[in-house]
This record gives sequence, structure tokens and C-alpha cells, in this order.
Amino acid sequence: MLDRRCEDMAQALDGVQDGACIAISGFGESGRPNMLIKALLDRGTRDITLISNNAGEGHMGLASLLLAGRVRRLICSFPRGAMQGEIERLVRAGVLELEVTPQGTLAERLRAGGAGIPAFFTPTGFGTLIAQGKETREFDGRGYVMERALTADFALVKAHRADRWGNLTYLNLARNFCPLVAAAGRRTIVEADEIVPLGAIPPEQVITPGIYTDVLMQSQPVPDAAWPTPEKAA
Amino acid sequence: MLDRRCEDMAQALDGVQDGACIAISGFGESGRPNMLIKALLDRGTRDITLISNNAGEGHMGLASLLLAGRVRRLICSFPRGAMQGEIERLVRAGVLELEVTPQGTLAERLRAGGAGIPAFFTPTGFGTLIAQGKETREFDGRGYVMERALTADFALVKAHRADRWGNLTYLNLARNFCPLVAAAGRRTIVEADEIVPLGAIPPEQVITPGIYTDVLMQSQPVPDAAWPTPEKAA
Amino acid sequence: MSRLGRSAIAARLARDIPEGWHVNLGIGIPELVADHIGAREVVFHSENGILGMGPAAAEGEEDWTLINAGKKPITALKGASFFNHAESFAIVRGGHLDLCVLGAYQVAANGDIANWSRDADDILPAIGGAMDLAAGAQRIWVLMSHTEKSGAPRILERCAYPLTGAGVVSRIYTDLAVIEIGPQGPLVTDMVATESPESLQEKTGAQLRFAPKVATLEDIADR
Amino acid sequence: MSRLGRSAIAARLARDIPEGWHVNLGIGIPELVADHIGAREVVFHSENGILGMGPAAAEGEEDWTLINAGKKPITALKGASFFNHAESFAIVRGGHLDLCVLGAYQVAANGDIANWSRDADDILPAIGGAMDLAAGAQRIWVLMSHTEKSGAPRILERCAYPLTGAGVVSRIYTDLAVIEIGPQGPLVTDMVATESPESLQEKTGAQLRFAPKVATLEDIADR
Repeated sequence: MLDRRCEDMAQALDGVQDGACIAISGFGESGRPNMLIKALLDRGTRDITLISNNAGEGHMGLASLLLAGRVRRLICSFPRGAMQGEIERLVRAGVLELEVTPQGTLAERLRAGGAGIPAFFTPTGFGTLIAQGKETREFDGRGYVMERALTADFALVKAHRADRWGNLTYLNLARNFCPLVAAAGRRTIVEADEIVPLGAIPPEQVITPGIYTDVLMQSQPVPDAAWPTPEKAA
Repeated sequence: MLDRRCEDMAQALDGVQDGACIAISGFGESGRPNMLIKALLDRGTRDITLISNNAGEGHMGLASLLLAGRVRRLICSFPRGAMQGEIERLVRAGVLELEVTPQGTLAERLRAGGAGIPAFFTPTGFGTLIAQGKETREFDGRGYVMERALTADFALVKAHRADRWGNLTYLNLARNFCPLVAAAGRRTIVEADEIVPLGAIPPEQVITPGIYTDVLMQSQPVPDAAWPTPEKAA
Repeated sequence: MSRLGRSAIAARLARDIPEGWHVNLGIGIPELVADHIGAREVVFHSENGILGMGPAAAEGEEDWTLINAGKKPITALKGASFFNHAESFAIVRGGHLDLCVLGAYQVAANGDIANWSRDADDILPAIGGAMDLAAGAQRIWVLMSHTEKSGAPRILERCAYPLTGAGVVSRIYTDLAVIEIGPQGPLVTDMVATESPESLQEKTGAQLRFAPKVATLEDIADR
Repeated sequence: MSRLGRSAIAARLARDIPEGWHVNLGIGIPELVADHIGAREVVFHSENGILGMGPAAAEGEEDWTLINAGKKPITALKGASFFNHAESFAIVRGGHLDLCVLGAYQVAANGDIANWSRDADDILPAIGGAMDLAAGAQRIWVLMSHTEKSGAPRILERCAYPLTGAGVVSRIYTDLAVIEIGPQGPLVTDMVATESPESLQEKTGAQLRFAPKVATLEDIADR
């Protein structure tokens, strides 16, 4: 039987080591796998290269990894938010390195990584600071920047419904980066609101085919109090 | 009111001129817009550059355009089928020029065209005849071929359900090239089995967002007898 | 009528959006444009994965899986569609949006726009989706105040701040004027009654040309 | 037992596919592999947009929107998913398939495969999805007869026919042997009882090595 379900978090995160490159789904808090993020925080993994559109907000969820100094390098499009003073402090202290990429380019780089495309050309950022140090090229009279694909050792994804083959659906706009991150991860770990019987998701409605899911866990909410307070985190 | 519906075929095909580049959806006969193909045939348009995965089968549907000598250039992955003797005759006679590209590369080139990516690198075909005359390049020790995007002046697409904004769904594997062709066409003309009220397609289940649809028509089956017989066609 | 308020600029811009367009409104002031579309069916895109975005969610009815690019809770209209971020930016970059309305710090006479940072050495460069929108939409219209609070011009021969996109802006709507950016540079088509060509030029850091008939820019805000 | 029949080769190959793999079976003979998977849950991919492809549709129950890459009517299993061609080949090219089984005209000692044309100047080159599959899947196993009908070898130092993919084949299943392609070239792991290393080498156009214990290749077809 092909069964991606897993009930043991240590087993789910098996192999996640210091220095790992980890892509995390979500836009704002929508589509964010907070249970898995909390487990990653508890695991104590350090020197993470984190791929995520945002840096998180406040001290909970995604931000907790940054505030605890676990992230060595952040690849994102928007590193600002409620705790941007802290992020700025980490960058100035040399604890955190930032690679900021336009949001559409970030999405396309992840899509390319999952799709076996090592590099592509995009008009985004041509003639701006983003193009500095990158190969540029003209096609049919217009300038483009060459961008490289992104893949990750691990992908952490939040889904709405899932079956044991790992087929996934997402609620509303919680879809955002989820299918891209799922495909770009060499090992993709999913937490789903609801695990349904095989066949319960009609084939036309599957958003992420099961082939991308390596581990599937039942999502559990993380109580606010479970996250380190800003003082503890710092 | 935003309403893509159209009942007049002449209006739907307005602007389709000799020499146009036309992309047509479908894999085999699945997802093939036969009503629109028949109208294009009746219109008498010549010197078409046709983008389609297959060349068609027999003398009906897609193949009728080729057999009638309307296609100057065919960009496809698989030009063989029941009428391949005829296709071969057209190629030998210099009537038809072929550009054969791997199927996944064809799909990705159309996807790139719709997505504003002018070129990308793919491992497909590296070290084969397909790479001849194309730029190749190594990334991380592996060889890749640079492929250019495909766009079309017109896209003809077969959908299952559609609403007046042009949102589309497809039945089963009739999806195939449809969303790619729809996005790669500067003017996208759709025939749908069923036109439903706005809101009848849940937002999560829309496969092609309406932004890609320019004209929407109610699909009507084309009787076999309506197609030119092979003798007439030749 | 002297300077227009933000809502009035948004209303003036909204008047130029025809029914049936697919439009992305940048985060912040451009979002006000949606309030002035009236009965026209315009399909709004938000880059986090929706076409057919409706008004803000009513208080108490927020669904945090349904937010806009500014992370505020929204609603979805009948006819809406959802898609992932790569598909969303394929729409943007592929030139499928008829229009994107952006705010800006500065716009140059050649259509360059600077709207993401006032500092090229910004330690937290926050680009988001602005560069993709600037590069991708068929038209970029900028909605901004004509000058800095200090009076310093924001329409310049060259942007001093780091660019979001090069040569992409086709129209600027300010509190003082509506300006087309064409191959020959900025052309004023509308201007508030209290400005003269000379006074407007004084507030502008790029050489202006004026249309044969400059329309009077008035507050047409419908609310 | 001399040469294996096609079904027997397919059965032998099928034995090596573990439960849970995602597998694409090339058009033609490789499709026979599906008949020999037994109770194992293996997820079959067809490049026209399905994972979880089931058996051929029963006569009279064909649905022409549900066909495989060979354009034959199929069924979809519980757990199947549908996607467009770009997404389907993203699965292929992105290395997500555990295995692709291809037929071939020729395979070379370095893993080159030629399976789409016997003529580099083919006037109707019909590539289809083979080059993408060859370049993309984690493993390429070839299922073919060991020699041409004429007796000419098909496993060669270099392919004479135009390549489908360069250096991609990791295993060959023929009617006479199972051969691993490693960094040191072809290694015979299984062989029919009627062949000796010398006789097999005679039928092969590339230098063979033999595993310390070569297993006997037998007909294990379960139907």
C-alpha cells in the first residue's frame, strides 16, 4: 500500500540537519505550516537556508525561526513585517543573510526547480538593482534577466485536504506558494487539515498530485503560548 | 457587463488572416475544438503556422487543414497518424514545413509564451539532433538546451464548461494542452460544451481563468459528412 | 479647487478604466480605485492568486485564507478564480493584465518608476510583487502626489531612488495633473484650475509639454 | 527455456518495481508491464495528464476524454489526479518519476538510447514525449529484444540511430538477459539458461561484463 501518512514527528523530520535548505509555503499566515515550523524550531536545527516569500509577523510561526537565530540565509521577496526591527538587527549582526528576489521571480524560480528547468529569462527587474551581477540578454528587442531555479532539501507545506497517496487541495488563496514549494522540495512534508479516504478528492480537483508528497501529517493548531516569547527568542 | 459570449462565427474569427499563427488545443481528438477548426477551414485561411501537438488523424478535424494545404508550417511533437502518407507527400512537395519538438518542450514553450518567459533551458534533447543549431549550456555539471517561447496570434480551444467571463473547465484528460494554448494566444477563441451562469464554477475549480478567453462560443458537434472527403481535400 | 485628495485622484483614474478590463491595484493608495468603479464590471487581480477580487470582508466575516496582496481580508465575486503564485505571476508577466495601478516615490520622463525603496543600500529591501507588475502589465498608471511634502518634485528627468521598472509607466495621476508619458516625454492632459503651465512646471523636475486642450482636473469622487 | 516472450520480459521487469513507485510506461510493449504488477500499489503516469492510470477501458465503456499517451481509452483509479501537459512534463523533467520504461531500437554501453527513428533524415520525425521521459525520470529501464530479427545486435558501443537521450539508461531487460548499465558499462545480472557468456557476447555489440553470480532469467509471467 502506498501510504504517505505519518504520526511521528521525529520520523517526519528525519534527516533534517543543520545547514539544510528548507522551503516553507504560505503568503502572510495563509498556507503556513505552523505545526511543522514549531517542530522544526523544537528540533533545534540551525544554519537553515530558508525559502519563504515573507519573513513572518510578530514572534510566532515563521518569524520564530528567524528570531531564534536558526536561519543563516533567507531567500524571500518581502523581509518586512511587525518584527522588522529584529530582522534588521540580525542582518546587521551578520547572523542573517538576505537574498531578496521579486515575488513573481521567486514563484517562477521555485516552479522551475520543481519542473527540471535550471534557468529562465524574465523581464522582471531588468534595468534595476535586481539585475546587477546577473546575466542579461535581449530577445526580440526587449531586455531580460536570467534567473536560476530554486530547489530545497525539504519543503514544509500546509494543505487543506489530503489522501494517503499525498494528493492535496488548498482552501481559497491558501494555495499561494504551496504547490510550488511542494514540487521544489526533494523531501516534501505536508500537514493537512483533513485526511480523507483515497478517491474522496475528484481527480480534476487535485491541486498538488501525490507524487510530490513524501510525508503527510494531520495538522494540529499550535497554541499561541507554545511559541517562545520575544524575550526568550532573542 | 463583461461578456465573452459570441454567437456569430464570422465575428469570432474576425482578424484571422492568411499567414496567421494559430495554436490549437488537444491531444489526439481529446480537447480538440472541431467546430472552430471547421469554421477556419470554411473561411479559407491559408499559409497558417499551426501549433498543435499532433497532426490529426484521418481526414476530419485538425487533419483537414493540413490535407487542404492550408498549413504552411506545423510546429508539433508527433506528425504521424492515419494520414501520414499525405503529410509526407505535402512535406516532400514543399507545401508543408515541419518543426518537430519534444512534447514536453512544446508544452513548456507554450507555457513560457503565456507566462512572459522568452526562453528557458531544458535537459530534454541535450546530446540529440534536437539540440542541433540551438544554444546549449552546462548548469551544475549537466547539459541543457535553450528553447524559445511560443505564442500565437490566435488560439482555438475546446472547453467543457465556461461562464461569460471566460472561466473554463475541462473534462478528464481533455485538459491536456488547452490551458497552455489559451494563455499563449493573443486572441483566444473557445468553444465550450456548456455555458453556465457566472458563479456556477467554484473559484477553486476554474482551470483556465477568464482573463485568457477573448471569445466564447457554444460548441456544436460537426457531422462527419461535413468534412471534405480525402479526394476533395487533396 | 486646488490639490485633489487621494480619493479624488483615485476617482479620476477610475473614470479611465473601461468595463471588462482586468486590473491589478497596487498595495496602498491604488486600492482606493476600486471604490470608484461604480457599476462597471472590472475584474480585479491580486497577485496572491485571485481574479475577481471583491470588496474587503465585513468585520466579523474575515477568512484568513482569503486575503489580498496587502494581507487584508477580502471577498471573492461570482466569476472569481483562484490559482497559485506561479500562475498568478504568469498572468502578470505574460502581459495579460490590461492595467496595473502603482503608487510611486518617483517617476521619470522616460517612464522609469521607483516605488520600492528610498535607499539603494536598504538593509531590508522589500520588493514584493512590484517589479513583476511593473514589467508585466500592458499599462502602468501611477497614482501619487505631485511633490514630496517638502515641495521637492517627484516627476523627474531621472529617478534618484532605485528603480522598480525601466520605461514602463504610461500615465501619471497626481493631485495636480494627469500626465501621459509618451515617446516625447511627459504630456499634461489634465490640470487643476489653480495651476498654470508655469506653476506646474515649477513643481515638476522634468520638462513638461501640454496638450492643445488641457482639461480641468476636478474632484469627481462619487463618495 | 530459450528466448523470453514479450509478456515474460515485462513480467521480469515488473518484479523489480517496488510498491509505491510512480512509473511511466512508454507506448507499446512497455505497457505490458502494468499487467504484471499484481497487488502492489504502483502509480502509473501518462504524459497526457494523469497519475493513477488504471487498466484499459472495457469495450463499450470508452470515454475519449480519458485516453493514454498511445491514445487508447483507459480508466482512472481512486487517488488519480489530472493535470495539463506542462504540469505533466514538469513531473517528468523535474525527476519526480521513480521510473520510466521505454522500448528502444538501440542502447549503447554508455546508456545512450535510440528509440524514435531509424533514420536521422526522417522526413516525419515523430518524437512525442520520449525525449522528455528519457531526460527526466530518475531511472530509465529499457525493455526490448536483444537483437534485430536479422540477428544484428541492438546493444552497441555507440547507437547508429539518432539518439533519444544521452547516457540515461540504467538497465536493459531483453528476451535473453537483464543488463545493468553502470559507470563501467554493461553488466549482465540475469541470463536465460540457453545462453552462455560467450554466446550472449556474440549477440551483443558492446563489451559485456558478467556479475559474479548471474541469475537464471526465467518466464515468471503470472498470466
